[in-house]
Amino acid sequence: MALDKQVDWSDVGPLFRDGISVMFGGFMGVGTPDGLVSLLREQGTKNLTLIGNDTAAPETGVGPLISDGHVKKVVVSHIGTNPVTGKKMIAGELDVDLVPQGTLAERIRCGGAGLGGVLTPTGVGTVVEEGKAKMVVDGKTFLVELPLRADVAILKAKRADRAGNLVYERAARNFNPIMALAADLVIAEVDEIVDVGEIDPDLVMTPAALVDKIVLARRQ
Amino acid sequence: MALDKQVDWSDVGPLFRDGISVMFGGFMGVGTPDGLVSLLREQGTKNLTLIGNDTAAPETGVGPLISDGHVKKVVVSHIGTNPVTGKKMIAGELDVDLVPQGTLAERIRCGGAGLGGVLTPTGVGTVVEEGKAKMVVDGKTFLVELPLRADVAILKAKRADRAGNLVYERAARNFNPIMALAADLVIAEVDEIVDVGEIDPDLVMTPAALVDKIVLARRQ
Amino acid sequence: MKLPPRSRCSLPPEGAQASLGRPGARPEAKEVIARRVAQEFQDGYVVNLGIGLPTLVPRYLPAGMHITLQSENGFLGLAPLEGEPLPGVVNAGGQPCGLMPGAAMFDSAMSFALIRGGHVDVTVLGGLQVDEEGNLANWMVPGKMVPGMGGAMDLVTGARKVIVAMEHCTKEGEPRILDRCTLPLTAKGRVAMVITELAVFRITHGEFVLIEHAPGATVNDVRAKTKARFAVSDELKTMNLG
Amino acid sequence: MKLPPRSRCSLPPEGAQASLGRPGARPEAKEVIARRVAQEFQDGYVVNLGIGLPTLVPRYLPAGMHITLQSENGFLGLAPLEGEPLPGVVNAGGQPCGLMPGAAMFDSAMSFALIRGGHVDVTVLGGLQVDEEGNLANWMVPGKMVPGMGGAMDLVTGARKVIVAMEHCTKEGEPRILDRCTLPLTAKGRVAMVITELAVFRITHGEFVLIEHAPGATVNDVRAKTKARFAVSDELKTMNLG
Repeated sequence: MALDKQVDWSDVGPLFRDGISVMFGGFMGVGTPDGLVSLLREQGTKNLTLIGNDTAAPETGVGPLISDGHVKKVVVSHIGTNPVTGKKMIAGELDVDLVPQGTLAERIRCGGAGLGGVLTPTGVGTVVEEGKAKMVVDGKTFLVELPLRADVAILKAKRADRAGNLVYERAARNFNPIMALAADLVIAEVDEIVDVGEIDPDLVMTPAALVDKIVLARRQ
Repeated sequence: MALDKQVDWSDVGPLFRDGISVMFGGFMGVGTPDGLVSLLREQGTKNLTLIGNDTAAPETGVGPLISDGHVKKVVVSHIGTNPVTGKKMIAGELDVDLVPQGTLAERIRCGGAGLGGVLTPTGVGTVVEEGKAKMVVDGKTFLVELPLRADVAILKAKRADRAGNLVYERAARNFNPIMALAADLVIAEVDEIVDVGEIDPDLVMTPAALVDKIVLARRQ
Repeated sequence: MKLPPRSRCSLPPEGAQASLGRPGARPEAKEVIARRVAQEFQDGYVVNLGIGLPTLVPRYLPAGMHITLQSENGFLGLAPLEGEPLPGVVNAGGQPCGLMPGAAMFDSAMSFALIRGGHVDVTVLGGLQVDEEGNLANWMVPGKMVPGMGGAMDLVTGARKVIVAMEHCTKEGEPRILDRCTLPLTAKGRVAMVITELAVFRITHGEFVLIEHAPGATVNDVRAKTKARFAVSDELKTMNLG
Repeated sequence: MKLPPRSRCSLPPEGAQASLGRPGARPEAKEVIARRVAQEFQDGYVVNLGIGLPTLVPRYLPAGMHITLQSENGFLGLAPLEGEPLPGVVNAGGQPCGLMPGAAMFDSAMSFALIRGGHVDVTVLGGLQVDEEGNLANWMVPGKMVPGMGGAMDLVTGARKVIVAMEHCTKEGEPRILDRCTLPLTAKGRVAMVITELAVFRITHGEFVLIEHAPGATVNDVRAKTKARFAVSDELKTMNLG
């Protein structure tokens, strides 16, 4: 608890290596850590696998990483708002794994919660069921969906204390809290860093124990 | 949202019928709605199935319901602190279904989240696995644990707005938020009721849409 | 938090499927459909609306009826934007919006626990095709459009009642209500109602039943534009759009 | 919120298993064990301590070492009670406790996501029996005591490192470290270390290895009181309890 997890931007770069899988918070770019995305671009990280809700737009959220060719694969629920994703997919330059949004959330949560998978009715009778185990419970058919984890999770929060307790703002919360559970290294970009003890324990949305590094967002 | 869900204590009684299953929030009685437990006792509700973390002590939490013979079955993770539970179990007067605490939480969450079950490593190689399906994922064995739901959930919160948004206090949160998802009728006993709009949307712990009735705790 | 330049996102998540094939839509058709859908709502309902036509429905609700809109990106209590955009207050299309008093925010796992767990009373979505088994296709056209399913599969699977609100035919005049969907499904057997500018169908126990038709239209008019077998309700009515 | 009269709860959730069979424990044995367990902690560790002996461990940590205690009833940052009890601030035994600055509260699903998901670095629990395969039995004695497993099965299954801290023998002098547990298991093959007042064992790759013995004790003394086969480490040491 007493550890100060704030690091400088220059300390973060070396944590990103070519070929890593990266979970990113955000929904249409809202709740995505723009500074960490820029850093991945600036230092030319290659062959990334991105896991998150959507690829936003070409210049929003993780869009620029895709436009600039840093990404080899995305695991997302939606690409329709970013025509570049679609073009690269069709050109064979980008592997796209589409996952229903609720299933994506549960798979990430499983990966972070030590669960081996979850039974969901979503996707039964559709192309989503291809290659998956099914189970019948009480006469109803479910797909067995497996856990997802990543090497690194990049999160965006409104406020952190120095120990790493996080508070998100409005709908910018979305996938951030569950991704904090599901990656080997968790880095949060935050708008404000306060002293330990300044956030009421009842209001913490991601506990410090899950967060490895915090970095202060650059003013834009 | 505009609906006022506050009811009088006299309105709550008729909602409890003999033979219903009741999920109760609380951990060793902390976070258990004592007024609703008393009401179940006072009106002599019979043959209850209780689902919750533990049976607390004979005079704490749901303990009195067990002592007074209102309960036919409990689904809990722990009974060791209430000798009456053990005695009644041995005497054949009470059916006790012991579930590991983390598995209990996930089963309730599944019941409330439309999931058909969850794969957990907890209990593999122990008596807990008896009668359950197993699945091997990435070489590791998991038990398939099935959803739990109840007819009624009785919750304890610190504060509610009139629409039913709930805020819990400290460790009194425990099982309350997931039970709010998993019962056909959700009744919350709260220490304070405020107007709609007085709770910051970011601080709501259980959304009003899950809560059917709120009742103001009697001062003790 | 500075808001990203979201106005450049022309198609919000569900927009792609909801608006596909309907560029030439006459405004009257949309209004007719939205007005009729509004009659299915009840006071206190929790509702999730797909992007496009479904978002028009609330404006036709009777005065005094309160519903709560669920937004799949993580909250209950979506409201129209009033005044300046607030940080993080955006709808599922990433567009700035407002919050009703009594709104509640949560993460994506909770959002879909609500959706999948039957805590959303009604979802209204656009469709590309619906068939007589209650199957819906609205998320992709192979070889043409693969936007991804976003939250649509979970919504159609989990909402208590699924209403498909769409124009009766494609802009080329092809029926969208078929004996069997030819496009990849969003979910199997989950559609409860189909509301178009021409007709209202209810699907119960696997039976596709015409319960209303547009003023001035006949059952034969409906048959001519519908490629599914359907029964005609004993209580067949004319759509009341007043 | 008025706190219920919790002082009457004699046995908190994990207390039953942790304290069972050890009523005649000499205080010195407990202290020796707690001191030795403390040496396994590292700065920044997230730790869950079973009730009873394990709760003594923090008092033997070196000055300046900070650990975070996880409490299965729903928080990180458990601290000793200082001053008056505060509403809802209770440990997993339901007893009033304190909160460290920087504590965080959450619900039971999140609490066990942390526990099962490997976010707890170490758990220290009492044991009834441990065997040479790293199996632990600490939650029931058929026909005698069926308190329920509480969170113990999840903790032993999910924590990164499981340390069993117990007296070497029962009060009747029977070994608790066996070739095969006879009591119902809490979890299979999950114990990494067993620390008693007489010996320290490490279990790696299914091998049970004696790495330390108490000052003044010999390997034969340990063998005499241990019913499991064990190897003796090349670097066998005397327990340092300074």
